[in-house]
Amino acid sequence: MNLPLLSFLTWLPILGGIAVMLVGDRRASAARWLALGVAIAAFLACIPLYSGFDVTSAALQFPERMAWIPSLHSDYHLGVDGISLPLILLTTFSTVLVIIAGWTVIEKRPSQYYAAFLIMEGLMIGVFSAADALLFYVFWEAMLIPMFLIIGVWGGARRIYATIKFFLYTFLGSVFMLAALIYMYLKSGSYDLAALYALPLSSAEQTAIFLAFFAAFAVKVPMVPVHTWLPDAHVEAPTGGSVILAAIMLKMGGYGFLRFSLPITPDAAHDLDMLVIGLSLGAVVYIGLIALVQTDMKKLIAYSSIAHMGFVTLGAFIGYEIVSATGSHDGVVLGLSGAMVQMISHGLVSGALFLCVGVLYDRLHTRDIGAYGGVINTMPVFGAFMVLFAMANSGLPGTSGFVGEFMVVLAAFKANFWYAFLAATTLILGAAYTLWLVKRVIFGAVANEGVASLKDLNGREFLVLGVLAVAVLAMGLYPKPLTDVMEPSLRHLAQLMSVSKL
Amino acid sequence: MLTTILFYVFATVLVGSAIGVVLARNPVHAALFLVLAFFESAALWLMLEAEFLGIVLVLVYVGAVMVLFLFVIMMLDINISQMRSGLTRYAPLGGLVAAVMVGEIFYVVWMRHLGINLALEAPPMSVPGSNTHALGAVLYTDYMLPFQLAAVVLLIAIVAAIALTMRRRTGHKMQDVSAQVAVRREDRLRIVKVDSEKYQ
Amino acid sequence: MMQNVYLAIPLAPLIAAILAGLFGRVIGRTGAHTVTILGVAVAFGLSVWTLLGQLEPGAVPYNASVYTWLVTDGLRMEVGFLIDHLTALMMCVVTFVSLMVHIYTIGYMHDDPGYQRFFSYISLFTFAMLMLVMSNNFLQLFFGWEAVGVVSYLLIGFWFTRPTAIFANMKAFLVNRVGDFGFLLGIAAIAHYTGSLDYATVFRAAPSIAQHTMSLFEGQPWNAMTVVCICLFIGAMGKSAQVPLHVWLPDSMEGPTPISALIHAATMVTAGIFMVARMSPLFELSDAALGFVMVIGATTALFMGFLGIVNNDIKRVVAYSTLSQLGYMTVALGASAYAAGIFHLMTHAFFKALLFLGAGSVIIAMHHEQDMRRMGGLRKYLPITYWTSLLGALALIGFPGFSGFFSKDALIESVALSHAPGAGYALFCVTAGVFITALYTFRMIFMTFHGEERMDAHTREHLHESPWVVTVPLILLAIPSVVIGWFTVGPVLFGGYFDGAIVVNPAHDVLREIGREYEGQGGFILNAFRSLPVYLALAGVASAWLLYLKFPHVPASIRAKLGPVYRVLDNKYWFDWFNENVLAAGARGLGRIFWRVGDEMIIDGALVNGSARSVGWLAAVTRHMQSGYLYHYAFAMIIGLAAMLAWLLTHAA
Amino acid sequence: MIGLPHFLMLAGVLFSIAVAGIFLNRKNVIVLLMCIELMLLAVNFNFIAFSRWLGDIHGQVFVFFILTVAAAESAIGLAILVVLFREKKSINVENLDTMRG
Repeated sequence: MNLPLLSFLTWLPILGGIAVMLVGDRRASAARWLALGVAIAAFLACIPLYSGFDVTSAALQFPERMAWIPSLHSDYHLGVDGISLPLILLTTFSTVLVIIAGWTVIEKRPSQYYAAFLIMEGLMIGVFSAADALLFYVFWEAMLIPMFLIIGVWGGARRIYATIKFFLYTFLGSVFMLAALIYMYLKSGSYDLAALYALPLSSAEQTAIFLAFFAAFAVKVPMVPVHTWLPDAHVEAPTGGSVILAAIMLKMGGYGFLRFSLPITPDAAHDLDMLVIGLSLGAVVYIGLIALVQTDMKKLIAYSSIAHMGFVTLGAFIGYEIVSATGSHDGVVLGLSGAMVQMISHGLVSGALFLCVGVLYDRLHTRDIGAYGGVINTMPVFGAFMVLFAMANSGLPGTSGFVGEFMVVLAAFKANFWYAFLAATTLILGAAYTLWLVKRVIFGAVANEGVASLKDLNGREFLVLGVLAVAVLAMGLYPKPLTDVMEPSLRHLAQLMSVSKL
Repeated sequence: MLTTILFYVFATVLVGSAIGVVLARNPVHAALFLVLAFFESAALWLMLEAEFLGIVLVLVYVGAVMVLFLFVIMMLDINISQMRSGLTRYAPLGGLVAAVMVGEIFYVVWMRHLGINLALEAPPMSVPGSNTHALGAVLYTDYMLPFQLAAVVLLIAIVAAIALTMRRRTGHKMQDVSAQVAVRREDRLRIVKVDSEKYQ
Repeated sequence: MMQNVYLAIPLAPLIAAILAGLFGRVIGRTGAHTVTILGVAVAFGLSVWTLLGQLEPGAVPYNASVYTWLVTDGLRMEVGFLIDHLTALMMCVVTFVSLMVHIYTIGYMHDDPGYQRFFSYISLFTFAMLMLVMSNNFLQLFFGWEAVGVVSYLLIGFWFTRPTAIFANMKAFLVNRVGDFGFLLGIAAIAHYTGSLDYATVFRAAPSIAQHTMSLFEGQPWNAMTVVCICLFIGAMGKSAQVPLHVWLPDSMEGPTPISALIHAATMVTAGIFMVARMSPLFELSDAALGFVMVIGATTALFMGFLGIVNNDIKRVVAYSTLSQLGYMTVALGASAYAAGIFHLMTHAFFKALLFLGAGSVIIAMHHEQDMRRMGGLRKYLPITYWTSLLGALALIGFPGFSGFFSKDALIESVALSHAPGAGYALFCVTAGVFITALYTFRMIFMTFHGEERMDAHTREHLHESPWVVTVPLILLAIPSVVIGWFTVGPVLFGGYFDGAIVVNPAHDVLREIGREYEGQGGFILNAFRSLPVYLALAGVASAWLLYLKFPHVPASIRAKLGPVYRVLDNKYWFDWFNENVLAAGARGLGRIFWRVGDEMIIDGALVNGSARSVGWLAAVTRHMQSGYLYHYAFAMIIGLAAMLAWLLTHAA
Repeated sequence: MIGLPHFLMLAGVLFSIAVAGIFLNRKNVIVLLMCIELMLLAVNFNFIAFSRWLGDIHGQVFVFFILTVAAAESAIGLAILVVLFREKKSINVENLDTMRG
């Protein structure tokens, strides 16, 4: 059945969002239920997407093609493959949770709050399913606007500074990408992704284009030198905003590397892979140590997600070093699927952690670790969830956090002992800062009367955290369905990576 | 021999009057120096057999422009006392730049001969008849269009000068016909819905 | 059919744990402990049944995978079971000790609010340990490895309101994580060289790994197998608390006593020893690794024993004794006498659990008083605890006839015969250790049970023997501590019990040499009297008797004279100080520097906000030029003109 | 004998004086306007000198147009001056800096 599923998935949330906005703040509860309905509809629409997905082929599935801008030879071309399907599932899944999580918490203009999330969800699905470079770029830039509003309007004290910094940082990066896209359009005559994959490029061109893409995606991942927008954005964003920012928006960078940098400029990626690997390993160690000394919970989790995302870029680019070290190609797909799994698991785990911090923030309106202590005495159920997600964050086997890191470390070892050595330090650093956070916040005697007055989770919060806990454990105990979906596309990508385009 | 002497006389007076214009304490003196400068240059132009332009120069500039200047100076009765205070502070710098300009021009004119072979002495008057005749012939044939344009420029100048300085006294009761004509129904008429009186 | 039996063994405690944990309040306290005890009992019964199954002649080890966890790029990761002699033995030890602890906990945790939570944790621990022991691939081994670490983290920090407890449990978890860091690298190496994580394929491909060399530091290439084995052993060091990574075990005494018995004596700490024994095919191919293992083991054995002498907390003395005994087992592994190591592990599990539970019962009686200086003469008040602890102590010091004697003596002889690198040093440490073990064990016995009563009057009246729930496990553990050595030494050590599971390189097979002139337990005891260790043990007991009963004031004077030595021992060789001040504080300091300087000053300050500020500054400067005065503009124009003229002159003509 | 360079030199000197006049004059705008007139005069000088030497009448035609422009310019300049004076009550250049950046 050639029902335009992807367009439906992209435009349903956007139109739904607009409808929610029209419902307006006066009838807030109606707006809430409508928003929840739209989100759940989007999530249900993913089921046929997953079930109808042919796990054996690496080609773009559910293709849709309509003329969009004929003069620019760019058409409205959507398609999904092994790389983008899990991310779309993650998007719809987290948006449903975020809408439930923000149910009673948001008083100021709730309908616009939900509208922003729904529109962003639609745009993100658009980014993941775009198979045309210009369409990808349009969705890529449009996605920033709702997040800019979410942080700017419903954020914390320094929200203006944070949101402008976030916007400019990402925007500066993606402007270079636009230049590269235009250059390639002029050279190849069309914006279609397949055409760009096949476009022969000299090594100078490839390096320039790779660096342009690198600027855009490195900011988004975020990689070490350009990461300072993330802690500010997270600290100032409302809980829902933080969850979506951590769960999905950081994956854009990783997705971009896999979709654009590796296949389009393989030789430049091969020459500059040490740059990315070095920065990723630096991220794991440098950011791990910084996360150790944070006093603000959200900043600590933000830094921890930078360190975890370091694994994604490491996994993506380690393939080149494996081939140059061992001469054989096995391990390349291991690294790539490790990167993909790490993206999905990090989305779940850090999303959950931000929700936990949100739960505490809703009660005591402070994110400072010093203000808490012995929370488990008054909130045992919440304490249990927090410890579970903390363990997942430090990569405990049996939870999703371990799967991605395990595969990337295996792949890294194939390239060089010391890469694996540095990557594996995340075991120690990850455990150190996460457990120290848990020790100071959750365990210990009741610190002050604020903590004493805490009430345990209400039904809504329990539902959200429970669903996330089940997801984290399920992915940790049985990740096979997820990797099977990705396997053919990643093998195709690995093949694209290795063939030179000079 | 005579022309050389005449040239140098007129040249020195001209330069002196130019300096006078610049350094005059009183703007009226400056204006008069300028008038003198125009006369000198008119004389020199005559030497160069451009007699029509010389006459026009005197007529246009001295006659009209300088009168205008003097008229404005008188009207605005600028007090003279505090005129000169700032001059000395910038003199050296100004002088230096002027000297540089003169040096450059001198360099061009004397050392490099402007790339054309300058016959030192003036060539014979090749064109028979008076300068005015020659000018007229060319002006009304080749330059017909620019000539009209010049006229338009002058017209604009006049209109602009009047428009800028024209002051309309406010508060007079003159009817503004165009505004009266442009009135619309809504400005004058207001329809109000009033519910009918209840019959007790 | 066999698969769901083997599946039932770990799942029973898991289901019990989930029931007790999530529905604790629903099924109440008695419900919780009955469910969990039932679960572990089922596991124990099935384990014994599997052991018997394995003991029948012609029994073939069972190796099959339950489900495929992940397949990517030709690397299959599965969850599966490998049941052979080694696994069966370990399963029985784990489940038996766990059952004893479960029963014991009913008494010990009687009035503790977290009763159901504690039961769910210990049965969860049993599940994790069984998964570790029964696994047939490295992934599940690593899963069990870390799961055991997490549950010990939860158990040590069980009384989470006590600051020392939550500090101890984080320390335990982090040190274990350092070990797991090395372990993960080992697994990555194996996956790299053999392309699979399954034991069978890896052991078959082991000789090929030995050919590879790996140049970690350019210049001297290392044999790949040595790197793999040392990485794996680092994992074992973390879990079995060998010297540099041992710091967490004494602090883990913060947890309730039952878990000290279960986790920090019998099961978790032995995971490392079990793993090295399981990896014997790999270790046998690298002498350097075996030497490394032996030296580390020997150092732990001797130097941890010293600490036992100076410590006054009863549980910490037993903890240091555990450290020292683990050192012994590691030395056995280093000497390629894996069977002796596992045998000592088994016997040690029983008598150490017994000593811990005995100490626990003393602590209950003394109302949670753990300082031995305030005990003494408890013999009269706690007779059963006294006699069972005495039996345990005799087994610990290797008194001839007791189980400890057989395993420790065989171990010392195998080290004597071994010629792996570092064997001489190990032999010295191991023999000196016997004297030290005897000294601190009987120091503990004499200070708590003999001598004059040093406790205050109030506790003395309330001194009474612990309830049957506590004493029955003591007795049940005392029996195997005495007897098990006698029955199992023949088949296990010399009867080739482990042939299927453990591969020993004929050149290193010290146990066969000992086995040649072994003619039954009696002969073994008689020939022991001809060797040194037995006399050392008796000397140790005598000196303990002299120092702590005959002349109690003598230790104080010794301490005064040997001031610096005492200070070294008291500070536990400054390991703790080093970890806290150098490593932890260093990491925090580095983090703070990176954060303040790296992130805030350089990236944020200079680049991000810096660029914003410089744009602002530039604007201010250019604004200044628009002064509003006409002549400035004119002047600028003229200068421009002059410059253009000058340029024209010099270039154009 | 008087050659073309003499006239060009004269025009150059005149022009430089006018230039100096513009930024030396700190006070009033009128002198400024006069200096502009002087500059235009210097330019006309050149034109005529060249037209005389090169025997080409077109130079002089150009002077003719410059005159018209100059007249227009000074007329408007003075008008602006008047309006300025009426507004600011002073044409002292020092005070006229409202255009400051």
